[in-house]
Amino acid sequence: MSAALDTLKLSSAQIAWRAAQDMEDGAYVNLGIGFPEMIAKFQPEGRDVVYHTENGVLGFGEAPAAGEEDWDLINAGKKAITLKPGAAFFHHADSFAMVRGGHLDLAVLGAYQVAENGDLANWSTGKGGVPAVGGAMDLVHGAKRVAVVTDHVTRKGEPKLLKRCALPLTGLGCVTRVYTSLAVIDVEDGRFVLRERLPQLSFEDLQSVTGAELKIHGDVADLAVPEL
Amino acid sequence: MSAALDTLKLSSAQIAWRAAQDMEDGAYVNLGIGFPEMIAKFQPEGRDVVYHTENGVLGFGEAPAAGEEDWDLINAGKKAITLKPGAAFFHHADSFAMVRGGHLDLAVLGAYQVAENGDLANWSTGKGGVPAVGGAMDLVHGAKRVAVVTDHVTRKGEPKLLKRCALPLTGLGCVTRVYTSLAVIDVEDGRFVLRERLPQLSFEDLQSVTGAELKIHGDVADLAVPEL
Amino acid sequence: MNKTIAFASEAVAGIGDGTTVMIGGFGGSGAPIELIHALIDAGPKNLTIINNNAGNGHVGLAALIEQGMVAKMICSFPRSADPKVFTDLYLAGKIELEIVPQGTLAERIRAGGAGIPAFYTPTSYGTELAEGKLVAEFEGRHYVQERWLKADFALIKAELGDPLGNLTYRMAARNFNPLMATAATRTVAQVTRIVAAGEIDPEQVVTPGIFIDGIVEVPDPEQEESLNREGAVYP
Amino acid sequence: MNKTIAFASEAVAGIGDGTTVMIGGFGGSGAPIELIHALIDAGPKNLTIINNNAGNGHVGLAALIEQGMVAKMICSFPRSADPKVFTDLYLAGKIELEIVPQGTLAERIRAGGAGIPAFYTPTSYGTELAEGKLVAEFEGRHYVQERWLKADFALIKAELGDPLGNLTYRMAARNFNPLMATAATRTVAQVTRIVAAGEIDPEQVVTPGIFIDGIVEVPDPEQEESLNREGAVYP
Repeated sequence: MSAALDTLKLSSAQIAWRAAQDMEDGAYVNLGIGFPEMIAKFQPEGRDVVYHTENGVLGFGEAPAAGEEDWDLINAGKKAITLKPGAAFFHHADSFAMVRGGHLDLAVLGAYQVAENGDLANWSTGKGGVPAVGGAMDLVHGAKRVAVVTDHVTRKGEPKLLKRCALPLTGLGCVTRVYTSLAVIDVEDGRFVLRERLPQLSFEDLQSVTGAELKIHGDVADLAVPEL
Repeated sequence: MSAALDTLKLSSAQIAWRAAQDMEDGAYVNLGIGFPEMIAKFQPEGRDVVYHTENGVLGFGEAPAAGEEDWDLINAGKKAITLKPGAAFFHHADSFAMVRGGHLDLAVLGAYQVAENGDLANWSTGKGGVPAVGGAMDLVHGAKRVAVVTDHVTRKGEPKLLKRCALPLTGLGCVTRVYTSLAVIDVEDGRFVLRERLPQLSFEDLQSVTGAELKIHGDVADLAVPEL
Repeated sequence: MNKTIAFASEAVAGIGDGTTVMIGGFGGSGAPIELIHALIDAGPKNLTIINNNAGNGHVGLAALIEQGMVAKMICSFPRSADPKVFTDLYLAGKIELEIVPQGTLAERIRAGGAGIPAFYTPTSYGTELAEGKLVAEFEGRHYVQERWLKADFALIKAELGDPLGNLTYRMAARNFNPLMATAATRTVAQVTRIVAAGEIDPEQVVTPGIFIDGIVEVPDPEQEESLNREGAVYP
Repeated sequence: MNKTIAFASEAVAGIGDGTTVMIGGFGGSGAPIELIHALIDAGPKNLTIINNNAGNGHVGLAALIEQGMVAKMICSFPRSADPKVFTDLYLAGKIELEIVPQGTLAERIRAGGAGIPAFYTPTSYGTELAEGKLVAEFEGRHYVQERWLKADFALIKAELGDPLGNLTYRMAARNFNPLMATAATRTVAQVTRIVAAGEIDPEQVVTPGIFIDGIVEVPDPEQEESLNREGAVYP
């Protein structure tokens, strides 16, 4: 199954593209450090999205050209950014007031594991080393929708979507939608509900690499993504 | 006693003058609405004091000339003020962070009653009517010193300094010094300690208009105040 | 993104009977008089109003109360130079009052906007305003537990606004306005001037647009204090 | 009133062994590198440092840790492009770590400055970072009780400062600096430029001088990121 999946599955860019299609015009969005940041590149035209970064900027734009960086103007991943017209700076307490206070429309995060009850594990592999949580535990609370972008399985081919997370949790019952390399899945009433799957992939094959039951309520659309 | 006291006692301006002498150079001070506001007039020369008002101004100065008022620039008593160089505006939560957070050196308030344990009653006569507390209950917490300026007795000649307050409390054990029309009294370890009294007034006469025992630790100085 | 609303009447259109509304200002400073008057024109009943005060004279908040539209006031200081409108209704038992210390009122509103459901404060400990509230001891001192305060609507006043909703405030008119902006389901600001996005220096934005749903330009806003000195009455 | 201090060495002189020090900045943005280096020169031991991170490369906070001066870090994210200094000491059991979610860290510091000994947050509920903490339910949701965080000293970085201690910040270098300024017994700021009292518009002051004990002018402050790209090592 694993080798077949590797040829079928969406690239990170394609997962990001799919997630970007759901960003509403006028939305306030926080994109987690790393892979989720890529979503901004695929923001559909004609939609005005305001990006928030935990370190105290609202309304930032793309990375500056190399050599043009100002290291007082960075995002939560500590990468240089630029400003769009109408940007604002604020301190960390105000920034997390936006997060916890329910003012963001969407937060998109990466994941080690997601459970069918919406639990998320994305901050610790539980293996020791140096723990580091950053803003992840804050971001999972407050945003109206908390989405995850992730490969459907680990590098070893093990399911990342599970009945219950085995790794240390970031938050309980917080995830509302998961965009994977194979499918789009909502978390509803403690169950995974399949919304879209790659058309080349049978439901049975998708279920076989998913660690919890996939429910079907209504139609399952094709997960259609352009070459990128 | 009462008639004699009336001729002896300090005026409000003189009480304010005496309280002003204790303001340290560089102090951050909040003066309560009404009578305490008068203290600013008597700020000793050469001492730099920064005045805080709860509605969000630090570093304000005297009232503007009549007709020069800007009604966006007022103090907690809703009177027009002016700014000194180096003033700052901030919102109410930041303003009370200064108050509760222990950043003020001194708050000076009026009082209905003060108890020897430092309890203060200054917000409600307990008689019904419309209750109104404002910032009083916040101001009694946090300032390094909480002083009271008051007549020594009520208009009816009854003591305002008592063993325990009878009126609804503003705060428990909060007052550190009381400037009255007859004396200067510290609250220490739950007792009134007399520091200064009008030289024309005997200790016994002062005690007779005070509702709790006046302790003497060390010297009692003359309460000497200029004509004003 | 354009949060501009053409008319004050449109800005308050969503405020129905029984709504909880935060109204910015400390006395007249920072009070959104024109939005309040538009609300009077709209005429919803049974409102709960959160403000530091309870109106002065017969304009703005006092006029709203005088129209019988307010069932309950949550405030710290329902007194003013001319508090007759509120006082009469209160003493007649026709308006409910929740009295909250001023710093606690500010912090409860901030908490509402910041997703903090409860916090501890030394303020009011041992007084009748703490009766019935949880008390806890931290490092030998007693504190009272207070709950967040939220509203369905906030009506605020600002100085500059841009189409994204970024705001600045004029002098001490800032007071409760930036806090209330964060704590309501829907916040509308009247601003003295609407400028283009980018005209407010990002370092000088006081309220970032994320907290704002609509802005209405009111170029020469009235001051409650000046109106009262003229003996004005609304409507 | 003049809070100006001539030398960074003088600004950090009060920081003795065993002191708890808040250091502003998010990574290198807003990090008071020159004050940190002055602290390294002064050489106190056994410090507890509160910062969002745990240093990067071999300058600033990383250099302070590398000198063995830090007994404990309180931070949210002890990782960076080059986290070797902290990582090695931590894995060798030679430095203690208290890991705090970033928003909780910010709010605990704000609470410390605002006289709020404890508050409830949804953050970390049900996770191992909430173990041993009080939990309470409000309106059917669970929250964790968090305590205020204070320090003996705060070292921060600002842009403009006046002799009264009023400060502004440059862009996203604001981050933790205004919060830490409020939560320490003594706060010293390095500023890029000292201006006369009144030159900062009162509406644009971000940190009012009441929170500030000393300011040191450092006209061309170093950026951690730039230093690390040059492979700089301090001292």
